[in-house]
Amino acid sequence: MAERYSSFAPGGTAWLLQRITAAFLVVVLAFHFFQLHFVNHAYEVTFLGTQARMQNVGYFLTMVLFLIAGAFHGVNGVYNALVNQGLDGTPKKVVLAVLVIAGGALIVQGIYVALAMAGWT
Amino acid sequence: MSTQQQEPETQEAPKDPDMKGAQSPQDRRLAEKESGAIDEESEKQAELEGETVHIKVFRYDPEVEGKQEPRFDDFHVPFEKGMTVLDAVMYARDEYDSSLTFRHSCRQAVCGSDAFFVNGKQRLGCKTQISDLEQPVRIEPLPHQEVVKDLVVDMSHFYDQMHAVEPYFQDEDTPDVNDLEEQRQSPENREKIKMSSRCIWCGACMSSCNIAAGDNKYLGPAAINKAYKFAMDDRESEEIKEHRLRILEQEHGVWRCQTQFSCTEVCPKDIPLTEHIQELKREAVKKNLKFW
Amino acid sequence: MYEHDVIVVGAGGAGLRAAIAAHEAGADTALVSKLHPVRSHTGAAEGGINAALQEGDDWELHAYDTMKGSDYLGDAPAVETLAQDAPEETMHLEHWGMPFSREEDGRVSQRPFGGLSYPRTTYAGAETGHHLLHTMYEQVVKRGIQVYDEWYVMNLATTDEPDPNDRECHGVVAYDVQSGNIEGFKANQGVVLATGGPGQAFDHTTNAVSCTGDGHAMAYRAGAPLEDMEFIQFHPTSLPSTGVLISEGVRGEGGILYNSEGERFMFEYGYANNSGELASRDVVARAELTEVDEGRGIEDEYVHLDMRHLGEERIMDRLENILHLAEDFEGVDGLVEPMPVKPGQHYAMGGIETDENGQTCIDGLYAAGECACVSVHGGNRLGGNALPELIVFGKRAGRHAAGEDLGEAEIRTGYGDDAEDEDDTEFPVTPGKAGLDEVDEAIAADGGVAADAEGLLERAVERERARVDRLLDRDEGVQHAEIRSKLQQAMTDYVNVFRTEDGIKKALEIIRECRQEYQNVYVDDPSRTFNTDLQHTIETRNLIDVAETIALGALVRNEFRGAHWRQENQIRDDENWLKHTMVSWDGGEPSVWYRPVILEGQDKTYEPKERSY
Amino acid sequence: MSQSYNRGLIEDFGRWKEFKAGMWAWIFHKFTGWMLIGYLFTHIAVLSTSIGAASGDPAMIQAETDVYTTTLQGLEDLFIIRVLEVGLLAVAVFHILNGLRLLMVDLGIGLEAQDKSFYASLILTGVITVASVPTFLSGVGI
Ligand SMILES: Cc1cc2nc3c(=O)[nH]c(=O)nc-3n(C[C@H](O)[C@H](O)[C@H](O)COP(=O)(O)OP(=O)(O)OC[C@H]3O[C@@H](n4cnc5c(N)ncnc54)[C@H](O)[C@@H]3O)c2cc1C
Ligand code: HEM
Ligand code: SF4
Ligand code: F3S
Ligand code: FES
Repeated sequence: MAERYSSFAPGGTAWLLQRITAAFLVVVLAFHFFQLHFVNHAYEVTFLGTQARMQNVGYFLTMVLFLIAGAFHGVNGVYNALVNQGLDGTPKKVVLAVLVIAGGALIVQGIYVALAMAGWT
Repeated sequence: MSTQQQEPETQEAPKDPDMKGAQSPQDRRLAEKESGAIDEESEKQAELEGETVHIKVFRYDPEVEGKQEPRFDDFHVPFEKGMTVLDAVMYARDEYDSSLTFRHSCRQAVCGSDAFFVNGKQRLGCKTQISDLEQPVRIEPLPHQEVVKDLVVDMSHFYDQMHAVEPYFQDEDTPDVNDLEEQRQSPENREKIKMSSRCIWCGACMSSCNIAAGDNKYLGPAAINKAYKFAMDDRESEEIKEHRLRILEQEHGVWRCQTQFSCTEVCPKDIPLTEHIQELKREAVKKNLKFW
Repeated sequence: MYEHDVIVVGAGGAGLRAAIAAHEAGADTALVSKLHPVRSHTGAAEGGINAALQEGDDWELHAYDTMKGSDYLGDAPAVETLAQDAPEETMHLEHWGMPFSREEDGRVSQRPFGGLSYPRTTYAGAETGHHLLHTMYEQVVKRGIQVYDEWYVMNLATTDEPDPNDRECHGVVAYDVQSGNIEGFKANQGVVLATGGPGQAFDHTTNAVSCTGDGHAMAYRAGAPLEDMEFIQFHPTSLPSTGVLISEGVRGEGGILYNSEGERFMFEYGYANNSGELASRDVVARAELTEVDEGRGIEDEYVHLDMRHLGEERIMDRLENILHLAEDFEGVDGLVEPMPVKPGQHYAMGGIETDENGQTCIDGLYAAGECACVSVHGGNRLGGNALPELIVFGKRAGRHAAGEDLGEAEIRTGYGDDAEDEDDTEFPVTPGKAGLDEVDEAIAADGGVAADAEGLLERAVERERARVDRLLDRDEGVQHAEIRSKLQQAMTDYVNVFRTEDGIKKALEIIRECRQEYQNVYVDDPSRTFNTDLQHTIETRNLIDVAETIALGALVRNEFRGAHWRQENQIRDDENWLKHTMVSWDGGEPSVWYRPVILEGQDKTYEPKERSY
Repeated sequence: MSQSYNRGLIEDFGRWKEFKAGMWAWIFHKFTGWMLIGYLFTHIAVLSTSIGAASGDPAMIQAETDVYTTTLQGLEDLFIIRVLEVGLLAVAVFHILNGLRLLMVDLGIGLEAQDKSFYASLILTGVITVASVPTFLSGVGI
């Protein structure tokens, strides 16, 4: 008999967040690409230009949210993919921990970078 | 007039195709009548030419030396109009190799025993016309299940998953049967669960789902569909519906589905499995949002 | 060895219902089935369940219709029990969640069916049997009833007193198909056989490959008589290559039958000048075969059922599933070409003789469903009357086996003082045992009644193990497929819709040959793992026994009643034939005898009337 | 049952020729998703040079010779990086389009057209990618 699972592992929240971040990412990612490849060509990017953009609070916040959403979406996606392939037991816990730490580090480092760009450090 | 004068037609495939023309009372009679019908002529022609279908069947038996190493056996089966994949393997078994093993029973797509992997797709043997397939027709047991022997796979995991969703009416609070009172259900609600109720437990969907293959705990499309049938049935009370959603929304429930659509693609009963799974995900999310 | 209070053999509609009932009565119950329950052939039933549910209808009308349909060969107490209990049992199914089709007000739908005076066929789409089977299996899961699926029951463990009425059944011997292990199942209170129909005795049938009459043969050899076996219903429209049923709905909507000359033969040759294609099943089936015999069949085999003139819209609306069936199983597109059809064996009215409580003459042995004959269908079953039989008598058998008191049965079982021996008919060959086969041999070596149930079972297990060893060890001889197809061909040629004395005798001769050949049968597949070759070989033996009883019954009954037509005497002969045909194995020397039909019901007697519609 | 035979997952992907639209969509989405998260990590790593730039000499920033600017422009000068960028665009566009398709599927919209919408995502991805090649390759110093 397959085990009767406890009802206390909804999993639905992560699923829903994955969709919500996705919806958010579509917009921001498109904007981001457009901004840095078409409006400003990537090869023309300079610290000055970056700083100018970052100092706009709206842009700064968008980018930070972009980062958080992307990090969650990506890391959660990877985690799901592994669980789908049957990751279970201790390895699963370890992977989860590693991914959470990696994701967290990414976000922290990213915010730090953004602050540096804006010159607010 | 009785049937008694009729000679029993030989079941065996004639070795020499011309023999059949000489033997069969039908051909004799057809010739006598000189019926000009063209299609009859050409059909007879096809028969005379001894058209055969080439099938390659997966063989494995843990006990028999020579079959312990899985292999494919080739059979050439005389073709007949309307022949299904199941007919072909049955013919091969009865005429060439009686140890060829597979499950089958109803021959009409209701018992769900004969889901095989035919030319790379999960199909019901009895529901697949062999003339629709490219030759040689490769017939294998369902992927992602352990092979017991030849085309027979171990279905116990599938059954476990089916049972895990508590697939039975739970309401005890029904009208008294002695009053011959039924629980009312609107035709619309019955229509809503109609497709989901057609599942014949063939396991084709489970076998086609890559996620179910990787994650043994994943309930899988068939079991989720079974749960859908109950969760959507208005005859059960709200509490029970919630209980059902709670089973479905655990980690290895509906969330594991990655909308691969393979299940929907192969289901011989045309059940819109992916759609049902998605609807349950939304239901579960809605229920959780209510809590917040 | 496994041990339970009640062992139910077979998990189709009848078996599942029996198991639920026995479980509810407090017995430790187990289902043993060669197929997983949801694979049982009950799932193929389409039409519906007859039950007098609505106001304006009542059970007495249902009983009356059933009696008339049976051509007055049904036993009134059984027929009335069926009609009385069907409504409640149908409601049980509804309460268990069966998805019946619904009316606007939310009540279950009922539709008209052939031979019914009121539209009382309760249905769930065109897949009533599927839903019935699955709903009951769900209840079995809910109750946690033990299911041994893919266990093939090979024989019964019955004591061997000289008089079958004194014998007791203590269990069954079964083999686990997956591993090949042979084990005993001890039944402390009773064994219920619910093994379904014997359709595979015929070459062309709407029945599943698993419908091999195992229960019939096991009970028969244990001493329970088989009743009214000659009554076999043939369905006029089944697909030639597979036997898949094309429902009567096509003709109901206006489908037309043509022969190879393109003639609408039902009218042109006067088979049924009034109702044409809509005449009753047996009439249409006979007409089709006459056409083929007279050279007007297509490919010398079948006729055409044409529905193209109904138009795509109407077909898609009402007969869509027929299109799929023709396409999937025959490769024919019903919209652009006519569909080939021919008569196919469909249902066996007869079976293991039981009373209204499902009990046979052997103590502790019960039977229910298509394998049993309480005698509700008599000479002809009405459409929609088999499914209620499963749930009504399945339940009764289960309860009684679990020790509930259902009152004294009115129907008698076993050879007794009301029996009349058959001694007029001469058999062309001796029926029954051909030489010593291993089973009988072992019984002979047994030397009398076993001391206790356990010892009895153990010996039965040993016997079956020896039998299997011998089948597997032998390296040459004939294979069962050859014998089986010869048998099926003979039955379809000679004991089909048309029956003549000479033909039936020919069939008996061929059956005899099959029996003799079976002495040399061997199983080519040496493996113990999932050896279907072995299983089918054992089944073929059962088919031979069952086919023989069908032919014997057909030979002695020289009249035309219900589904049984005899060339020599094409009228119903109430004077001589208001009686059941019984065949007893008698230790390998079958004897035929008769028992009068009970036409006295609770408070009325059913007077035989012309069966005309 | 003494033994049974397990064909494993490898055989599964050996059958890629038989995969249907939904399966390809799944594989591509997975692949692109992993590419994107991988890129996100590298991207932040590269951008981290801005920390050095910000704490360095403001004059270099003005002269556009700070470590951030030089790193980025140095990278952009490499042809291979430009090609990789086009690849990244393709990956991102596909992930977005198919992601939208998946979101629709989640909402239960257009499930019958799931295969067509996958093909549409593929084609659109191709078109967008090709169309943006000139922009991406402009100014590369080969
Ligand atoms: C195509 C078709 C349509 C029909 N439509 C209708 C209809 O509309 N209405 C109606 O009332 N009736 C209909 N009938 C008739 C009715 O469906 C059957 O009579 C009925 O389902 C038989 O049920 P059962 O439980 O007796 O046997 P089955 O459902 O055949 O079950 C037999 C069980 O016994 C088991 N078994 C057999 N032998 C062994 C063994 N040796 N060891 C262990 N297990 C064994 C099998 O595994 C199976 O589980 C139809 C029949 C057919 C073929
Ligand atoms: C920074 C950008 C993005 C990154 C790093 C990213 C990364 C990922 C990763 C790693 C996965 C898991 C894939 C798997 O292995 O199954 C995933 C899944 C997903 N992505 Fe993205 N993605 C990004 C942008 C987007 C965008 C813009 C969308 C737009 C709609 C999107 C929609 C989805 C969806 C719907 C899934 C879930 C698939 C599922 O669980 O069924 N993603 N993403
Ligand atoms: S859902 Fe379809 S494919 Fe899956 S088990 Fe049921 S009938 Fe078979
Ligand atoms: S194939 Fe599997 S991933 Fe979902 S859509 Fe079907 S269950
Ligand atoms: S044999 Fe029953 S589903 Fe194919």
